[in-house]
Amino acid sequence: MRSRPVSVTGVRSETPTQCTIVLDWEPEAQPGQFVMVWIPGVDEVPMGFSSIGPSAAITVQRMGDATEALCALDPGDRVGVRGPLGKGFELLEGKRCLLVGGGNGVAPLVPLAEALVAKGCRVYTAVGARTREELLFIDRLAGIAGPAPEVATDDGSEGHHGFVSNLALRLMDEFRPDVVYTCGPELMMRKVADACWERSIPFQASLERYMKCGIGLCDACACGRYLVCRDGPVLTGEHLRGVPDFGSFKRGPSGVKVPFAAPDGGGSIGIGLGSED
Amino acid sequence: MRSRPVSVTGVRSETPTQCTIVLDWEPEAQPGQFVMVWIPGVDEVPMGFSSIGPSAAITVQRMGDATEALCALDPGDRVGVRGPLGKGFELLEGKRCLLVGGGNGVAPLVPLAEALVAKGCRVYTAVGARTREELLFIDRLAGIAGPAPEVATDDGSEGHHGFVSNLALRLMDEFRPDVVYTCGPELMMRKVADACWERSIPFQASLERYMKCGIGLCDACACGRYLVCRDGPVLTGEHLRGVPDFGSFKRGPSGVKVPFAAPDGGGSIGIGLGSED
Amino acid sequence: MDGPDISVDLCGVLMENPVMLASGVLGETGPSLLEALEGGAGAVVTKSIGPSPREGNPNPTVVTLGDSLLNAMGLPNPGMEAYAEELEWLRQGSEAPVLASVFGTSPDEYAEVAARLAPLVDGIELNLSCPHAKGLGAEMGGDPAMLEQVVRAVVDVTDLPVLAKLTPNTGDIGALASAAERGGASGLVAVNTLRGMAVDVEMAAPALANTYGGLSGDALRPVGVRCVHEIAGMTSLPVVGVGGISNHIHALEYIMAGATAVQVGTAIRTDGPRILGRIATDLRDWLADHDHSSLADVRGILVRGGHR
Amino acid sequence: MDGPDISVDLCGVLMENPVMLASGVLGETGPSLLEALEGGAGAVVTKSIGPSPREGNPNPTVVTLGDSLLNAMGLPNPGMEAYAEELEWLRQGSEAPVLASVFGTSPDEYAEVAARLAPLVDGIELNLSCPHAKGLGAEMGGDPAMLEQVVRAVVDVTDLPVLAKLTPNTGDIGALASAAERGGASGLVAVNTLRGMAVDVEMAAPALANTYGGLSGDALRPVGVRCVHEIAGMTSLPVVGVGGISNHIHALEYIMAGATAVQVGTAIRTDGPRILGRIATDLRDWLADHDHSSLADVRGILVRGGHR
Ligand SMILES: Cc1cc2nc3c(=O)[nH]c(=O)nc-3n(C[C@H](O)[C@H](O)[C@H](O)COP(=O)(O)OP(=O)(O)OC[C@H]3O[C@@H](n4cnc5c(N)ncnc54)[C@H](O)[C@@H]3O)c2cc1C
Ligand SMILES: Cc1cc2nc3c(=O)[nH]c(=O)nc-3n(C[C@H](O)[C@H](O)[C@H](O)COP(=O)(O)OP(=O)(O)OC[C@H]3O[C@@H](n4cnc5c(N)ncnc54)[C@H](O)[C@@H]3O)c2cc1C
Ligand SMILES: Cc1cc2nc3c(=O)[nH]c(=O)nc-3n(C[C@H](O)[C@H](O)[C@H](O)COP(=O)(O)O)c2cc1C
Ligand SMILES: Cc1cc2nc3c(=O)[nH]c(=O)nc-3n(C[C@H](O)[C@H](O)[C@H](O)COP(=O)(O)O)c2cc1C
Ligand code: FES
Ligand code: FES
Repeated sequence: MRSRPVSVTGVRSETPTQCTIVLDWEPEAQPGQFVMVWIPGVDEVPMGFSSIGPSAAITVQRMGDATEALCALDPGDRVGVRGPLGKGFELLEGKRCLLVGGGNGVAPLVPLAEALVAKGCRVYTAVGARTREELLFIDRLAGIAGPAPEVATDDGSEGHHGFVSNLALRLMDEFRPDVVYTCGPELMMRKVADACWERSIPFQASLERYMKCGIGLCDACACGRYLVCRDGPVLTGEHLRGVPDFGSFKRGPSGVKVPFAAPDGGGSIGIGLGSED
Repeated sequence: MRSRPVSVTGVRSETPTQCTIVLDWEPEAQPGQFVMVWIPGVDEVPMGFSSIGPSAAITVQRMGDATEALCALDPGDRVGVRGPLGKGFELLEGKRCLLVGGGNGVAPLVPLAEALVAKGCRVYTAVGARTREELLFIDRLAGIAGPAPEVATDDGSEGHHGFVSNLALRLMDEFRPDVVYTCGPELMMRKVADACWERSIPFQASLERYMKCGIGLCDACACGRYLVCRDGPVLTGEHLRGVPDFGSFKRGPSGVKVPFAAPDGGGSIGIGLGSED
Repeated sequence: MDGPDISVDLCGVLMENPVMLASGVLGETGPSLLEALEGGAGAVVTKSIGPSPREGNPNPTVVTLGDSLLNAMGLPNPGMEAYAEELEWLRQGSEAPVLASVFGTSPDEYAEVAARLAPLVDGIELNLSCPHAKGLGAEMGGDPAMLEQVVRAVVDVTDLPVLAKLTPNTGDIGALASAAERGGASGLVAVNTLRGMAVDVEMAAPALANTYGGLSGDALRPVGVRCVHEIAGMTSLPVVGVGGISNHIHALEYIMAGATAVQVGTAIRTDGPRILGRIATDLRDWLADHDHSSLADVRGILVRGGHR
Repeated sequence: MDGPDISVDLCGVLMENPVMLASGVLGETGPSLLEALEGGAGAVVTKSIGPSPREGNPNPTVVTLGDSLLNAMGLPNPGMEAYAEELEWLRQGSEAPVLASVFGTSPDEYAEVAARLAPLVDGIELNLSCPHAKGLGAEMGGDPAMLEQVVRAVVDVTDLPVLAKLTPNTGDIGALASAAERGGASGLVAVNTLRGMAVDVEMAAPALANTYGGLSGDALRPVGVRCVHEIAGMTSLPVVGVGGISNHIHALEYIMAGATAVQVGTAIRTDGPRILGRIATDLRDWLADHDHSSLADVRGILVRGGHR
């Protein structure tokens, strides 16, 4: 599928470092799928959907050139979209679901929560950010049937003081979910995954890898034997068991291994993949 | 459409110079359409359908390499077919139809007669050949509802002594057809056409021109402003009115004009287009 | 016509729109050229004409591959004398621009044919690129020195604009473009077909009697657009884009990459030459929808140095 | 496996079937190579590896055009040292044949990389043909003299079979094949991608950040088959056919045209590398249906001089 131009119908600042871009586009997308967004002259980058429906939206964490350019768009501007690509979250019916999101990883969990509620699930959410100002979509999540989101901030400025992975561990034991869905920094997700494996709770995690082709050709997005663009971005606990890369390293644009930095043992909440050099 | 291989299921000698090749093929063809038949290593040549249905057939007049190779095929051999191509006869309903065929030009008139009868037409046929032995499909035509075919031979060995065009003129006045369909040597068809124009009887004539691409690209088959492979091979009296080529010249493989030889004023019954040099 | 201006001055050949009939597709007879002009072509190019009649290759001469095509016609043509009659007939029916495509086996032969047809046409296109006729076209057109000689020989015998049609079967189309410019060409046409082959696996035979043929249609477009972009960035001659155009978006790819006009060949097979007029109309509509007043607004916008 | 014999001895590399993973498609990591082998490939070729890490071109790096593709990856690779680890990992999981694709900016660099990877692989493929990375590949591989030097430099440092992968962006692929043969190559691979370009008309921008990219997939097949047929008829080296193969009929086109084995790249994008095994199985079934006992029955039957 070739990139096609869609118009921006709105740009909203969500937090000091995040913005939402609403598109004049109704993709047939599943929660968790992604799209390659092209800003001519700048870059083409993978983005998840923060809204699916008649006006799809992406929510962007400012990281560098492409994300800055996205947040600087005005209504009426156009971007190229190639997608939806990859495999999204598998939607279960009538289950108790715990959704754990860190940083910008909360974004795809919103349409997921909506879809799960529509499938008769009970949805619990745990949301983390560096500070109170960077908490994303608390209101949108609160508006979706289910208990209000539980919150963690690294600096303790709101909710649980500390990483959302720790909060998630507590909620797992409290709510006894049938399934856990998670998106956010990989070290956070790895902690959640380990806890799920220990407790034999199935889980699905949305991964990020450097993406070039987005269609399973170039191997840039390899994670063990999986290609995140083709087999993911959502991989299940079964997929991920035994994949040495998970929570340990990703690959830079050249294919070299880039370990996940874990200076404080828990990983930062930022969504960045780190830089190769 | 690419050439595809079909098996020959039978080869029948019809007359000393004509054979029918039955194919394991059920094309969606209209009477009068044609197909490019490929004999690898020999040639690819245009052929009309002498039967349409579950086992389509072509009936071949031996002229040279390709037609000899076709008549030498055995059941089980394969040829390539590209088609059906072009526009066939337009089928009218409930009309009085006169079909005039000369030489091998009788072949496409047989499925035409069948189709017209199925549409409630009354079908009269006039069939010509050089001699009695070369009369084609008299029996098949006789088996289709309608009066028995009227026959003409150049040498008088059966039926009307003389050209089938002369016979046709007589039948036009006798049967007063609503429409005339004709296929055969172009000079014969031109005579029929002139008679139809005089009498204001609509007609359809199946033309032959040298064919290469068969799909309206190469201009080899030009007849005035028409391409016989695209607009024909069946052209109507309206098409042909004012086309200087009709009955006057065709074009050789290089595009040069080749006049129709008319040594005896009536044209030979053979189906050949003559050779360029 | 109303709306944005899509007329083109192609090195002196004035066309109402930039959509031309490509050489070798129809164009063997006067009536077919007229049909293309009546179908809305801005100009037509004749089949490539040589000094004497040529029957071309034996059948099969074409294989369709989806929206692409392999052909090995082998330059059939009735020769310049017989063809002059076709052009005389055409000139009585239309005043729209006609380019004669010319080929030969030597610079002199090219010049001879060009001189014979020049009085009957508005420009000369040199087929320096037919990839499937031995000893002709590509073999000359792939060698910059020989190409330059051919162009110069023809420029010497006519005042008409002379356009050199280049082959994409080269590692360096820029060198061919420069050679044509040095030889005195007024314009360039890119591209002719890519040399290709298809096998009929069931028949265990090449699909073309000639084994090799020229690839045109959809498959050719990315190569054609690249060639036009490469040469538009390096010469000041106008470039005509050809290869795989079947709608106005394809035409715009070439035009944005630097083409002054475009030619359409293979796409004619479905609907006949009225597709030429439809592409022109759609082009005008597209410009209007995008608030452009003229084709010049978008021409060459992707070429280094911007608008051309 | 039962049925006709489709095993291949490609200049000493013994493969269970003739269907290989093409270079640059997957192959940047050990696990992806293993997936291709488990998916049924007769052999795999690595991504083209250079002496040090390279990030490649900025995105967009691919554009799909129906069943064809333009890519301008720009030879991203982790460099030979990091890549050696990938191969070591792979070697613990599989004994199936692996060819290392190698590139460099000089004959010496090619030789350096080949020497570093040789102990870990069964053969070396020289990428002499990447059409969209400046100063690399094609610029060397388009010049017969330079190509010969590169091949010789690599042959001098390894006893493994060395296969030269040729560019189709040339007027004379035969000259490249001969140069490779003179340089001491054991085999040839044809073809890499054609240089192409696509324009996003609405965005008024080249569809690739790099402007030009390599055309692969369906559009390339007629050119690839023609190149294989041309060179198979003139050298005695085995030739590997690549370009636009997505089923066994396409593979047979190449094999009848003279290819000893085939490679598949772009077609992997739909179903992943298990398509390689499917093509091999379908090939065997086709041979059985046509009463052939071995691939050798049909190999090269269209090449002058018959069976090869
Ligand atoms: C499946 C998937 C879904 C994503 N969804 C979102 C989302 O919804 N919202 C969001 O803000 N971000 C998302 N990202 C991350 C986003 O793609 C990067 O933040 C963005 O590409 C950064 O580009 P930049 O030019 O602004 O930053 P740079 O300065 O170029 O880089 C900053 C960081 O982004 C990474 N990055 C750059 N280019 C790519 C690329 N092509 N693929 C992957 N990572 C890249 C770099 O490795 C680096 O760690 C997603 C990534 C993936 C793989
Ligand atoms: C629409 C159409 C339908 C036809 N239907 C039949 C049919 O049903 N039965 C039948 O026997 N014949 C039919 N023909 C004529 C048939 O195509 C030629 O007789 C045949 O091609 C002769 O080939 P050859 O190699 O045997 O003869 P050659 O020795 O090559 O030539 C003999 C004559 O056939 C003509 N001819 C050769 N090749 C072609 C070609 N590619 N296209 C047109 N004419 C050619 C030559 O001009 C010459 O006049 C049809 C022709 C057309 C245009
Ligand atoms: C059937 C056919 C015949 C052709 N004959 C000629 C020719 O005589 N002279 C020439 O310069 N180009 C010839 N060409 C090439 C076209 O003019 C054109 O360059 C090419 O087909 C690419 O354009 P397209 O993709 O629109 O067909 C021919 C192409 C086809 C398909
Ligand atoms: C995404 C992509 C990356 C490629 N990278 C390389 C490469 O690194 N080295 C190389 O020799 N060929 C490379 N190629 C070319 C392929 O190996 C192959 O020659 C070409 O794609 C034609 O085969 P296909 O049509 O089956 O894809 C690449 C092709 C694609 C599509
Ligand atoms: S991004 Fe290319 S394989 Fe996933
Ligand atoms: S046979 Fe080519 S146009 Fe009719």
